[in-house]
Amino acid sequence: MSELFPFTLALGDDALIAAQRLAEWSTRAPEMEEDIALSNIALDQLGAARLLLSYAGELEGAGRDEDALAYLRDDREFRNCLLVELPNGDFAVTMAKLLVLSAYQVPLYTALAGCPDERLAAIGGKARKESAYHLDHAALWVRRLGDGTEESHRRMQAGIDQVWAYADELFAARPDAPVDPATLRSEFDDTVTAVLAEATLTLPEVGWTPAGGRDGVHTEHLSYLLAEMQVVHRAHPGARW
Amino acid sequence: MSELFPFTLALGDDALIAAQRLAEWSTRAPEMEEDIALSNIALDQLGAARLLLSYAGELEGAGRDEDALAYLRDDREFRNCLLVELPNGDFAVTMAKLLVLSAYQVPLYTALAGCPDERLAAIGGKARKESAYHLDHAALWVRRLGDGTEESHRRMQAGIDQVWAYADELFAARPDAPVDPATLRSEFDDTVTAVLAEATLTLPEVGWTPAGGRDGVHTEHLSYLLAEMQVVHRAHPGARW
Amino acid sequence: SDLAAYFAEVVDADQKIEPRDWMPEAYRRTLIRQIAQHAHSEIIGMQPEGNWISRAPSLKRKAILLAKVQDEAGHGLYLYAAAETLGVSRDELVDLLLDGRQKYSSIFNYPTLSWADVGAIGWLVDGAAIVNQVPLCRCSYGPYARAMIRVCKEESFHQRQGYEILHTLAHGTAAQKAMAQDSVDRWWYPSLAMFGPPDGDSTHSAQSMAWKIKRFSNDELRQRFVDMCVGQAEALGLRLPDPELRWNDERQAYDFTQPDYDELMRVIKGNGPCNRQRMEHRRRAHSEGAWVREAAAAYAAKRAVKEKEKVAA
Amino acid sequence: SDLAAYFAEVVDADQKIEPRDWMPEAYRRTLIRQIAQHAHSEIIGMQPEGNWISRAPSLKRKAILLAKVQDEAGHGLYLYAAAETLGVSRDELVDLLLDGRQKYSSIFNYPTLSWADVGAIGWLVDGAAIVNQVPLCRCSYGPYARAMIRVCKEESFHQRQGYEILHTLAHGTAAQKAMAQDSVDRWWYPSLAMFGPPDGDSTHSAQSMAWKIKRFSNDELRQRFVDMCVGQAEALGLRLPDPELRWNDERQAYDFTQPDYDELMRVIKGNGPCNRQRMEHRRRAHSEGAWVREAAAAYAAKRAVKEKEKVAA
Repeated sequence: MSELFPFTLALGDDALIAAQRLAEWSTRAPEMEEDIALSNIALDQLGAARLLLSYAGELEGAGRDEDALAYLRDDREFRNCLLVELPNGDFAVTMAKLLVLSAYQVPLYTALAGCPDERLAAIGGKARKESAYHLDHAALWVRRLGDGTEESHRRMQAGIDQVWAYADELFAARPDAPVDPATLRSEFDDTVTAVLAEATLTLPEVGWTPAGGRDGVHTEHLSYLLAEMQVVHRAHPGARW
Repeated sequence: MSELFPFTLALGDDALIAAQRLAEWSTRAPEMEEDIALSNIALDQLGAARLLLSYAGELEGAGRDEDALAYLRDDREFRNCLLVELPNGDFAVTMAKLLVLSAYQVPLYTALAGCPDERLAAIGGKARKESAYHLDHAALWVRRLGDGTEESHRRMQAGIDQVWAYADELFAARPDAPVDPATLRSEFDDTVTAVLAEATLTLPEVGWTPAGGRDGVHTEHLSYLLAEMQVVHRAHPGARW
Repeated sequence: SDLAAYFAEVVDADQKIEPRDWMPEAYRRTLIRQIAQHAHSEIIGMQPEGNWISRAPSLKRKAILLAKVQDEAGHGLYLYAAAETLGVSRDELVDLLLDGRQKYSSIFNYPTLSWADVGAIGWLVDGAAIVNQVPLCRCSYGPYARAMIRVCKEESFHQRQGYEILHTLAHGTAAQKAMAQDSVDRWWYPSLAMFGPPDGDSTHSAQSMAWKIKRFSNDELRQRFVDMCVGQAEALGLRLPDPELRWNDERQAYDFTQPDYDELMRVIKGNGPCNRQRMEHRRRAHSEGAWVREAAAAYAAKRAVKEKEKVAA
Repeated sequence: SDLAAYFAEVVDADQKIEPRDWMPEAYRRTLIRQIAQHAHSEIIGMQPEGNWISRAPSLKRKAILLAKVQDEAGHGLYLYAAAETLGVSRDELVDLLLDGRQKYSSIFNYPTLSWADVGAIGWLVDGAAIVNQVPLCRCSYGPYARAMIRVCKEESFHQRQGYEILHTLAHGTAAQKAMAQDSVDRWWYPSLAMFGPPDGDSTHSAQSMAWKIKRFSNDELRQRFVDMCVGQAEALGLRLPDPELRWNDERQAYDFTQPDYDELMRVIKGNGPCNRQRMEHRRRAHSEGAWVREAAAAYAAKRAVKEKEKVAA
């Protein structure tokens, strides 16, 4: 097993679980254009997940393809950050999650695009452009909601308050990885701080740092998500689709 | 396979799916006493389900026990009525569902208690007392909510409006069964009409008769319910618990 | 009048009527109703397939399905835009849908009960939609015709994907094949009913034919669909659930059992298995999104004021 | 005063103080806080196990679990009733919980991640609760002592059920055994922390001991719990995750690694993995149920008026 496996798997799981949550908005978004936009972002995350998990499977060298990794692991074997598995909540919570995720993925994929591993570099090169769009989209909505009506301001601030603590886990040091997430924190902070300021929102003080996703210790939400995601695949062992 | 199998299975599935939905209220009920009451009713339904499914397995003669029937069938193989699989909705919807279900189960189990098949008669004898309590409980809440506040009246009427059409399926004729549900309709109508009148509620005119549960053609809700209910059992084929 | 004569001339010559052109009020109303109903069908039609996105059994299928449902939202938007060229706003049309005063295709009032239903909807429902819509690409109203060209292109792509799903299932495990057959059994007659009541009972048809909005009768299109499906079903290795289905050498077409038109009428009147669920889902999404749309409007208004102030300063 | 002397005498004689008796205000306040916290723990403690009711892997286990969670609601009710004998209402106490001004046991701020966690909670968490609570059956305040007798009886039943679940898993498939071991690994130290900070850091203890509310120190109870678990773990065939665990012949007790008290303090302060989730769940159930409680009150008021009218007529 290559030493790149755990890192690649974690990134793939982030993207997969983010895609699954975003896709829950399909047919439910606040306006039709937004339904399309959220599906687009879900598709980008799913696309990145497929590339990363396929490559992770190769790095592992145990014959697992993207579907084996996506459908045949239990929650304790998933390595995604807790942020992406949190329930969608209202549209403000979803935009808060997307802001945090994409403000992390932009510098991550950008750095990855320059890493020595060619496959990861190629994935990073493709995904960073998509992430830049996700970030723009999330930032636009955070500004609109933060500086919209009284209700939207309240909800958007609550959304930020609810997810902010989950950002820390994203930047836990990983010195051996092709990109050490710890090195991305300041760019992330700058991005988010600027968006929140424009949106007339406040960065909450949290005082707790939920974590565990990278070690497979998740929230109670993930196993429900997986039960639904995996149910058909698992009901037909060995079938092709 | 005994000719009693489909009938017994249908009753067992009604009870099982009703139990699963009622148990969703655990830790979520409007007051603590009601949390206990709903768990009690769920436990009664689950108890009846276990007796009925165990007996159904014997009648089938294919070696399936209660767990094989509960955990290893897909939604197309379940024979419960649509009523019990509908989402809980708010507390008023749940009470409307429980009123309809128990006003059906009381005469059903009472008649069953006198049927020639000893096992079914014993199950009916036990379950009818429990169902009488469920009916009292549902009727009490329907009166309280119907004749409570303006909001509760509106919600309770909406709950009745939403579930009423699903009653018809319960009384579809089954002339070969130990109890033909069609013969129970008038007692059911009397019960419900009296409760609704006391509750200052109106019986809706519906004009549609959703059905299909007895043939395994369910709503889109059931497969989600089963995915969750069966996930652990199915992840460990052949395991004992 | 000159205008009416010009209108008739354009239609007769198989040319396009454009938004700026004069048109009879009844023509405009018919088109608005038809295009809106078509747009609503795309939006409501997202739900039955959307029901399986979270459970798609491979990541590739999940991506294809998500993109397909997204395409339907896109079709809805083109079609609302086409209707807007007739002087009605999308918001008005959406309200008509949510109030139950305009309909959508009845086919979407059936539940999707298995993954195979995603395949059956692609193959049969999109297949029937294409047979219905291809003639609309030559419809006399330009914006509608052009929207349909784009929609039909994507629909045939979707139909192929549905066919592929069924093909994989039909050639997979016994359980997969059974799942596929079960889907076809449930979707066949509702798909036949998509072409509407038999010609004898169809109301608006004659006028729509004269206006070249419609070009073939319901029964003609239904026959075309059946003839198309028979060979495809054989290739799939799946059985169409009609014991009367057989080639009629005289008619050079397949004889087949008509769908249950009483059922169709019940579903159109709002009493199909999922009418209430589909409408409630849409209404809830709309009402739960209200605060977001209001916020976007408030933000835009604030920005506009700031821009003005900047210009003034 | 005579009253204070009588109170001291009753406590010294190991007799019970009853609601009608005079008691020091601090005694009353201490008891209210402790009983309320205990009641809150039963109510919040329903959530981690309740999380697995819908997924219990056999119908028998589902029934047992549902009944257990129901018992916890029942314990909550007895305990609120015991607190009410001290002149505080349940509604006030529930508000104190929902506002975050009163605590509940920190153990319930850890997530349940597998079915085996239901077993581990029964064995370890209920086990620790029993060790804590058995002495409370002799507490100087009568209503609390009597409530605890009832609670302890049921808790030991629950503990046996948890042990049974783990036993079945530990003797099942390799995956089941791994699941069981993983649960024990996660729940062991949090269970040790249930006995509170080490005696040196414990604040209210001395006064509670004097009042015979508390009878043993945190560390004494923790040691008793460890000594009890070692043999049971062996019987289960599961490993307690402590490499330092060994019999100390001199102390006639097991040496063991202390839990992480900094973590305990973080969790008590509200920063455990699930504090926010547990509170939000409870607050939501409470607020979503408000209209129901209001309706019940309105209905009761109407009935009371009608009864009066009947009597008057």
